[in-house]
Amino acid sequence: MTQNYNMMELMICTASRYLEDGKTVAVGTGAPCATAMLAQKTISPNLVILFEAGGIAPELPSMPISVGDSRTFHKAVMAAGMSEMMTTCSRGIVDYAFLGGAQIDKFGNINSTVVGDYYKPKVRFPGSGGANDFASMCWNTLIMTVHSKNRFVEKVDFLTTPGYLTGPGSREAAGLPDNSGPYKIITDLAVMGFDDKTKTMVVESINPGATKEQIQENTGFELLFSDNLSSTSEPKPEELKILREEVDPTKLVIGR
Amino acid sequence: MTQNYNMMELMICTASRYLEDGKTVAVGTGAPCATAMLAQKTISPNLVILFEAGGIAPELPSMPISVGDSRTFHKAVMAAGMSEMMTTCSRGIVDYAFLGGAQIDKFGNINSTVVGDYYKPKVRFPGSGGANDFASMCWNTLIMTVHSKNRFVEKVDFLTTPGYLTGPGSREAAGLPDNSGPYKIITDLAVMGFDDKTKTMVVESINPGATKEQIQENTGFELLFSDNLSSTSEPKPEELKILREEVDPTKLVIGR
Amino acid sequence: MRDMDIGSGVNTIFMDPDPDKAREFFAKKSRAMTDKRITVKEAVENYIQDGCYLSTGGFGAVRIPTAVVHEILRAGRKNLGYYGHTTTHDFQLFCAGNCLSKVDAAYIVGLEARGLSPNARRVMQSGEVEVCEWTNYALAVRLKAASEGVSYGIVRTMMGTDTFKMSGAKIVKCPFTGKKYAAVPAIWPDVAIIHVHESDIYGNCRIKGISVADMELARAAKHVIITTERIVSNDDIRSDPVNTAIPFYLVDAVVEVPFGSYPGNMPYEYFSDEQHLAEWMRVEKDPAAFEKFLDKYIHSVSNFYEYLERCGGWDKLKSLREKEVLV
Amino acid sequence: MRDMDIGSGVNTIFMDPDPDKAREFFAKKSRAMTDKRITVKEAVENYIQDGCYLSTGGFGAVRIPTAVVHEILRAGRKNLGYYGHTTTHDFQLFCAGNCLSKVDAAYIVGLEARGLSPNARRVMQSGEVEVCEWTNYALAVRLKAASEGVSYGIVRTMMGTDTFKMSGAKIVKCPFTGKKYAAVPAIWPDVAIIHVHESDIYGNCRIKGISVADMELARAAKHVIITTERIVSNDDIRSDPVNTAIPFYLVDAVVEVPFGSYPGNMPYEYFSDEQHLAEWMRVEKDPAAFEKFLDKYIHSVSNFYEYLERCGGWDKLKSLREKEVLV
Repeated sequence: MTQNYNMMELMICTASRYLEDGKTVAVGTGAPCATAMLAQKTISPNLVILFEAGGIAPELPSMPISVGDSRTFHKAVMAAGMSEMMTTCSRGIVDYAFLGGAQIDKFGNINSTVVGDYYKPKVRFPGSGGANDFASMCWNTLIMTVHSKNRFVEKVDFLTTPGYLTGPGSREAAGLPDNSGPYKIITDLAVMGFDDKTKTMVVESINPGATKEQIQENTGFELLFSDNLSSTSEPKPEELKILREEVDPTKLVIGR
Repeated sequence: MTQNYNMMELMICTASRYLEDGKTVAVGTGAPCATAMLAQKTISPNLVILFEAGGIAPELPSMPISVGDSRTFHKAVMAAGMSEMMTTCSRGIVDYAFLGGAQIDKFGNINSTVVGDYYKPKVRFPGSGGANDFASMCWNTLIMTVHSKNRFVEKVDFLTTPGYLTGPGSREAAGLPDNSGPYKIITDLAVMGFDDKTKTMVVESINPGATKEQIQENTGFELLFSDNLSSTSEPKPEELKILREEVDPTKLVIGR
Repeated sequence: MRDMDIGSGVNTIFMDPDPDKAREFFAKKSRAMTDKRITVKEAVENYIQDGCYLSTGGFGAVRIPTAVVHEILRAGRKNLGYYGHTTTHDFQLFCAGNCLSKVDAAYIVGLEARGLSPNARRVMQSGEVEVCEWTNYALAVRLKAASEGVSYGIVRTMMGTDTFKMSGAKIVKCPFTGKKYAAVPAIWPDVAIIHVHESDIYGNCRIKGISVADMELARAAKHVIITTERIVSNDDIRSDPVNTAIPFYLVDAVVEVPFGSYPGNMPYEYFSDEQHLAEWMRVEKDPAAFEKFLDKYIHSVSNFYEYLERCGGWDKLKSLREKEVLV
Repeated sequence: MRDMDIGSGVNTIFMDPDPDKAREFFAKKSRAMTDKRITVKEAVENYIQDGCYLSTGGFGAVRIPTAVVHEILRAGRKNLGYYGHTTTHDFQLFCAGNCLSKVDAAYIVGLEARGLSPNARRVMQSGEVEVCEWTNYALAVRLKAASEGVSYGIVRTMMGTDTFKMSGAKIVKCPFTGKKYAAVPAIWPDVAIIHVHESDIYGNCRIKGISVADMELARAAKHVIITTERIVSNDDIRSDPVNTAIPFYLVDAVVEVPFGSYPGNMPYEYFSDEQHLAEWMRVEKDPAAFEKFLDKYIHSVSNFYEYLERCGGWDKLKSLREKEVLV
């Protein structure tokens, strides 16, 4: 099979279609930011982008390298602080949060703290940063990650950032806001949502060239497949053009 | 007896001497503000004046008419908000608060809410405003008021603003910050402090022309008199000159 | 009335402090950056119904949204709830229209250095308005809690007093230190009306000088009506993002009202009209004269400019501007 | 490790959250408006002792107080406590100096889009540094609580996760709604080091662009060391009081350090030096090379200007300035 795009480009173009116009999204650096920028330049011109350190609705001139660098509030409508941004999430004004992570389980719980034992870790990662805050307080969490068995695990070594925790009702029981939680997982193999009843991951669409078997093989727990299983659309030429020429011309993200 | 000053001038000049240089004071409009301005122009050039609505260390061009009017942050070092100012008090950075009130009891508790029954008041007054906040959170509360039996009462009809509540330890038991509370009461007859043991009002100095008997007669509860009872100094000519010419040339406060 | 062991104020909390209900509302509120300019009349018609809970920005007679309050009186709105931190002329206006049935009060009836409003006092002594007592800071923290999306905030004030007892606050203990605090419930007002210096057509606003509690208010209120001295371009806002006080997605309506804080003070623009405010206090003493006065200045005028004309027009405004800027 | 019923994180709170002890400290702190200019060396000597708890302003490698951190390494300070919300190059520096023994961590070891610091990771995996987990917002609220003079704040985050379990937070219930919150203890750091755009000699400061959590930090910290791109006059500050971020009475020391955030980004002034930051990551992989590198850029230089010289001097700085302002 020949394709004129790489996996990162596929993931970004796919993810961008889930960001509706006139909604708000909290993003970090890298792929999530590229995704939001692409959505703004395609289907969602009124998408409001927010950065954790305080940049609100900037006109991004290029990809930021830090969530707090000066690009994140370039021609912004407001240059505020972390508290402004986080309380905006807490009040229920932020529709989407965009995260990554080292491990993820079937409930969409994320680990970005340690792999191995907490006190004697094989690898220490940065920790939550603002990820736990976003996933707790924004309405819908989107996660972009490469699909592999050591990422999609039965049990995360450390539950840094909440998905649906232990299943239906457990977020609310823990004290997290009603009706919030993981929304879509976008990988190089598939797009997954969550089953309403069990709050576990369900494959909704399969990426071009991937198969059900391949997806399950690369997942460390048993996946559900949607009754309405579909095929992920390929990136459109104009999406790729904008992504390559306007969003990430230096290939900071898509070049990898 | 002839005197070249009125009672308001006496009270302001007296009170100004309690505001030490390099300290912070939260003031309202009227006499407290005039007092702080006089102190700045006499003994305390580095007195920092703060206004409840957010004005911090202004160079006051004239007496404000509202605690939020533009005079209160004229050439200020910061024009902030109410929260900035109140949290500064809460952190223990504000040394003095300056209040008035309709009634006051021997513990320095103040009423500025209602006279008469709460639900069928004879008179409804404004309520706490920021007075309770200041008297709760600043270190030392100063009170300026005219001395009369219906102001200095055994029991206030409504305890709007905390003095020493019911006596020693009761502020701390209620949850108010340690070692805060009423400091001096400056009236047209005397200056009163508070007895360390009982936390009740004690006359420390008697104003020119007043007598112990007159002070007690105009007070609705039994007063203590200090062992070191002294005479309040008369206003100095230079204090009066500054007060009349620079602080309140239009006689907004001292003319009354 | 004094009892050191009280753990709860006895008064009613007028508004539901449930953060999930507030989130449900905000989930549906549009975040689109659209032209929000409407008239004062439309703003009142669209957002302010009988029985709703209002808060006005500013402090004292400083940066108050007079035009909208006048229109509320003309529209005859009744049974409003009101948030009364140091509210002076705005509170006086609502009392003049008998608009209120519930007040969260920290400072009402008074006019700061100007004295007390005879009519506001009459209304508040009538027993017709339900009152819940607070302090200015407690009210600010109630808004702040709402702006943080949580159901309460804690303060080291009010405790031990009748102000606490006649409030809706509760005592809580710190889980780390055992210290006591007054917990105050979050408040999400139905509508905030805030007068600002500059706004673009989308509602990105600048406030010059002190912000009082308006940053918190704009974030807490379900609907926000902005009146502004001037409309500025979005490019202008984006050229200086650190000075934006209120971002557009909080705002429902933008109305350009030059001199909109008159007869109050607008920092850096014009001083308060002390003569007009003194006239208010004078006529309030005589109900018949007061009725005539209200008719002349509010009910018989069709908009805010006519009001400004009757108050002395450009000559008056020019003198107030000079009083403000030529300090 | 997951247990939905936990009411308390298991980790140590490094700093006492008692607000009355903090008040006692602040009661004695001078409020006098005096000339506070000293050198970087004096600032470290006077305010930063072994074992004290530090926090640096900014976020990521943006608006960081590099000069003071270098001096802390040169002075060989040890056993420091550190507040690690998204800290990147500053955290990397402290790890390079083996300065830390306790870290409140939300985001450490990482360098955002740049990757992870090999040496910081090595240090943090060694077990020699005690860690308490938090989130960025939880840490900001800990500072905010301190800045409000109360012993805790509440957030709707962390709950249900191992981040909560490995924190020092506790679950509390709202007395009005019964809703659960994570209560986080106030933190009054011993010293905050904040780099700003402009300060007068008294410490009245302006920050241009996002303020991150520095408003809260400056108010929470017992001592505040300011490094500033530029000293401006007090008249200048007073001509625009709405843009003051930090008032003088919070500040202990003011040091003028142009390009003081280098190799980090200073909004509106200069961009980060990505080459130099990439070199850090490269040499960190080889301990011997890293030692040489640290000697060249930190230990053998006597001040920040020498460091700037070794990093490319004016030509480098000019290019970073162009990169920032010619977007």
